[in-house]
Amino acid sequence: MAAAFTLESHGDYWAGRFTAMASPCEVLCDLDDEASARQLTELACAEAQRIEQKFSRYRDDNILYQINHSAGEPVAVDDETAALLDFAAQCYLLSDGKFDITSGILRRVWRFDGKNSFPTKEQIQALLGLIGWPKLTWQRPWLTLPADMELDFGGIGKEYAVDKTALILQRHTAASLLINFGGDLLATGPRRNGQGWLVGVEDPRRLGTQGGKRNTAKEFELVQGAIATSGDTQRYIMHKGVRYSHILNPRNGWPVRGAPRSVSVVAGTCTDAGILATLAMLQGKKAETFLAKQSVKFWCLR
Amino acid sequence: MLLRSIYKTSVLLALLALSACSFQPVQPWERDILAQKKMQLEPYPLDAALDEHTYFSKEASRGGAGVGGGGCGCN
Amino acid sequence: MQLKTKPKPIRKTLAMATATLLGHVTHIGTANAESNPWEIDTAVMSYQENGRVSVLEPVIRMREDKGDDKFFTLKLVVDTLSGASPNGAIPTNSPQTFSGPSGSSSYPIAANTVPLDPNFHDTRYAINAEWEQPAGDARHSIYGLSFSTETDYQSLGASATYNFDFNNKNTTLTTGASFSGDSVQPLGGKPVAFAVVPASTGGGGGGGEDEGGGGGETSFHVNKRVVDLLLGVTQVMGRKDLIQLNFNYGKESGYLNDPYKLLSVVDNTGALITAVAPDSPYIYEKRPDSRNRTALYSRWSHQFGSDVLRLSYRYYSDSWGIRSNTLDMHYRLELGERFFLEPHLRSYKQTAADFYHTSLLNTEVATLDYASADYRLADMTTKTVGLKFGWLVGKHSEAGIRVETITQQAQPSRVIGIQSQQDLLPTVKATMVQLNYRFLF
Amino acid sequence: MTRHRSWQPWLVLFFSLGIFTVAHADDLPNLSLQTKQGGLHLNELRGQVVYLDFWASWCVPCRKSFPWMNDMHQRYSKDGLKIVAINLDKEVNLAKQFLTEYPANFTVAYDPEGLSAEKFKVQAMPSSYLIDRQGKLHSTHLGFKEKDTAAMEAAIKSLLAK
Repeated sequence: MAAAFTLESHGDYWAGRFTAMASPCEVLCDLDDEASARQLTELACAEAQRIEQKFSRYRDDNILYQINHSAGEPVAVDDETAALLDFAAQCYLLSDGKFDITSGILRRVWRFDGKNSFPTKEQIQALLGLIGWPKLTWQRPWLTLPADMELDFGGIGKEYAVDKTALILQRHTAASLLINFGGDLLATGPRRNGQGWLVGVEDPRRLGTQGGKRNTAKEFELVQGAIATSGDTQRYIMHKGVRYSHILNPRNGWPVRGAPRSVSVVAGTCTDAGILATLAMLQGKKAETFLAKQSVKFWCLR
Repeated sequence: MLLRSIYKTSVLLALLALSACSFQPVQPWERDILAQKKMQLEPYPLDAALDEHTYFSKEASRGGAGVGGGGCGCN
Repeated sequence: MQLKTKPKPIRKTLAMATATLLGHVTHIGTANAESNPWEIDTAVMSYQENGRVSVLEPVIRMREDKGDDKFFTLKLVVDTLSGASPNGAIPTNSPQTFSGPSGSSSYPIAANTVPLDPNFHDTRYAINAEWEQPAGDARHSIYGLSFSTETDYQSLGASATYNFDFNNKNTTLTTGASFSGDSVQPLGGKPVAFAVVPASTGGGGGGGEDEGGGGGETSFHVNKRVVDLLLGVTQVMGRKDLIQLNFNYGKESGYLNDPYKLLSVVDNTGALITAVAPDSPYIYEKRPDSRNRTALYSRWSHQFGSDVLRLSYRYYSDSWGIRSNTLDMHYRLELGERFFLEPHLRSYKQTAADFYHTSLLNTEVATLDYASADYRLADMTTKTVGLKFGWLVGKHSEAGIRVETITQQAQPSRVIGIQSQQDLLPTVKATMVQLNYRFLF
Repeated sequence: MTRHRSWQPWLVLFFSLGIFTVAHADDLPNLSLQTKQGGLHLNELRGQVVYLDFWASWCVPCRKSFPWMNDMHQRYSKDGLKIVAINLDKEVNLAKQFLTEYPANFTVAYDPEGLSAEKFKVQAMPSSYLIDRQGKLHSTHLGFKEKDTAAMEAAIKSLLAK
């Protein structure tokens, strides 16, 4: 399928842009040759769309749909899905159950559109029975998901796509690349000028308020590694004057209290950075303490 | 005095050999407890070295646990 | 054994899980994100004797896991000593005056007080490096080098240990050897054995080698050699029992005197005499220039539930006539999964060296080959009572505090006449406090 | 399939001398093991190259072997390599805790009684046994040393190619 993307020269690098996973995506290639930049952007676009098609929960032709509509019957999954399931299991253990890919179902009652649609305790309680990684049976390659439960790779998908894309592109070029899928990004190494890529970390308090200016709180140079951000800048509920973040605790079904508005983490891979940012949000007030323990570079905006 | 030590050593070795009849050999996969740090003969080498140094400078005896280490004037 | 620590560091585990997810084919050395090759062990010990010396001793030990059972260990010690130490002379019912080791300063000692030389200030620096490597499937060897230096003493040593495992690793044979060459530079020159200590008013302590002269010799450099050989067996006695038996032979030769130790010369009433030389009743000590020693050492570790008992016993004897028995016990009492208490008891008893004399009769000076009044060569007991509190701070770090009291009681070799009015060898009480911190890095 | 083709395994064998004890062609004891996925019988794995590993949570080199086994599984499972890591911890919980830190993407079996280790006369921890597609023991390996991994991988590849 022909991918729709644009390619633009920025002097000493090329920027390929497209939309995937409902986010603006870009690939910055530190090279002069337009054909190479075009090929790399095509590859990136194809990989992003492949992952979106495979794991999007808005489609009815993919493995996720099969799983979520299996009505309690075992489904045989492919190796990539199996690896993601293994990884999700790992994250569940590492987070003491706070990171749970079965918790997406809570979206049925929590609508984070900034309005005051607030669920009742009974509504939440009813859903809690359908949440919990240990409730499903995962025996590679067989996954058995109890009826009415749902899996959602939304918490990992975009970051995973960034890492996967980077791996693919690096097989085709030695040039330095910056892959940015909706703010989750990865740089593959120093540029020809010996420097890194200049990256901005958003400040939610200034987002969209300053006309043509760049809405960034911090700019810094990323040579090699990834940054991912977890935040609730636009996704929250106001209820009786309290701002509820879209980060939900799968153990009680309620938004995490005291979480920062946004957390950005720098790590070796985008997946790592994304998981750490999400886990930090899930720590609520202890987000900074948690991240400090991980000895990673991070920004918390409250 | 050397003879006396050798005599004592042989008595202890004989005891060791005798007791060897009463112990069960431990299989390689049964060393979970023996592998713990606290079960080592010297789990805290710094404590042991500091003690050795203190008593070396306060008493007339030395040696036994191993070789190595350094000398000192120790007045 | 579920460790409930939060928030806990998960970054490395996560990185490994991600590497698996992304199918990173990484080189094994780098893939093992969890490896913490450095073990850093630090301690600072403070030792304080009542009215005598105090020691402050920080230590750092760094051990690197070089992979494939190879280890490199580096230990650095700084040992700062200050305070007063007995000079060997006996307390008397009248005041005494002594010259310091350099001869230029003198110090008075009140009546009925044990003479302590107040001039002990020294800092010792020691460095110790070890390399451990396998030598075939069931053997490994450890090589060590050590160096230490203080104002008047340097030591350079090397050691090698070989371990052979057999009987399914239930038995280990250990053989070891070490050698050290030490160099002593007594302050004020090497005193001539049995020479009369210059009177404090006499000024410089230097002088010639000639016996009739002063106490000092201008040669500032004397040597001492120490060789040790070790043979040991370690035996696994069961899942919870480990014992070791070592035999150690050592030979020291060269300058074995303590250049700062004196002997009091008395008449048969027990009073200091000045007949040897005017106004100085003190002579320098003299020890044999070699010493052969043997030690038989055994230890046992046993686990009770999760507690661990460690017992050790040593029998020691040497050619100076010293015999000693040492019994040492540690009991590690687990308090939950994060804390432990470890009481420590140690009991030591030695017999006096053949040439130990609390004081000398003037008639003996000419007839004795060797003599020393160093209380450490006396008939003596040491009792240690200690307690350690340990805290497993995290998965890779551990802290500890240890407090011990050490009581030493020596017996005079004989008490002559009026010496019975004195406490010739008062009990020495010391307190030791040690802080430990160990972490993986 | 004649002479000049058969040198390759011999070359591997030659390079791996000193690391591997090449086993007798005796029949291996069969094992029935408990895994998270249910029962596993060693003799049912015939047709695959089996890398049988004995490990425990307290064993330090075992920690280093897990990433390597993950790597081998990742690369060769599609060619018919089956890695079975038998845990010998007396408390299975300790093994599970280990696995959260050192995740395994291969099969892990549990034998708290150590019966399998006894049958295989395990000499050291970890120990591994490389078994060819015919169910014959190819080589035994004691401990886990980084420097031996290349030879072990070569042996696995040569058995997979048969």
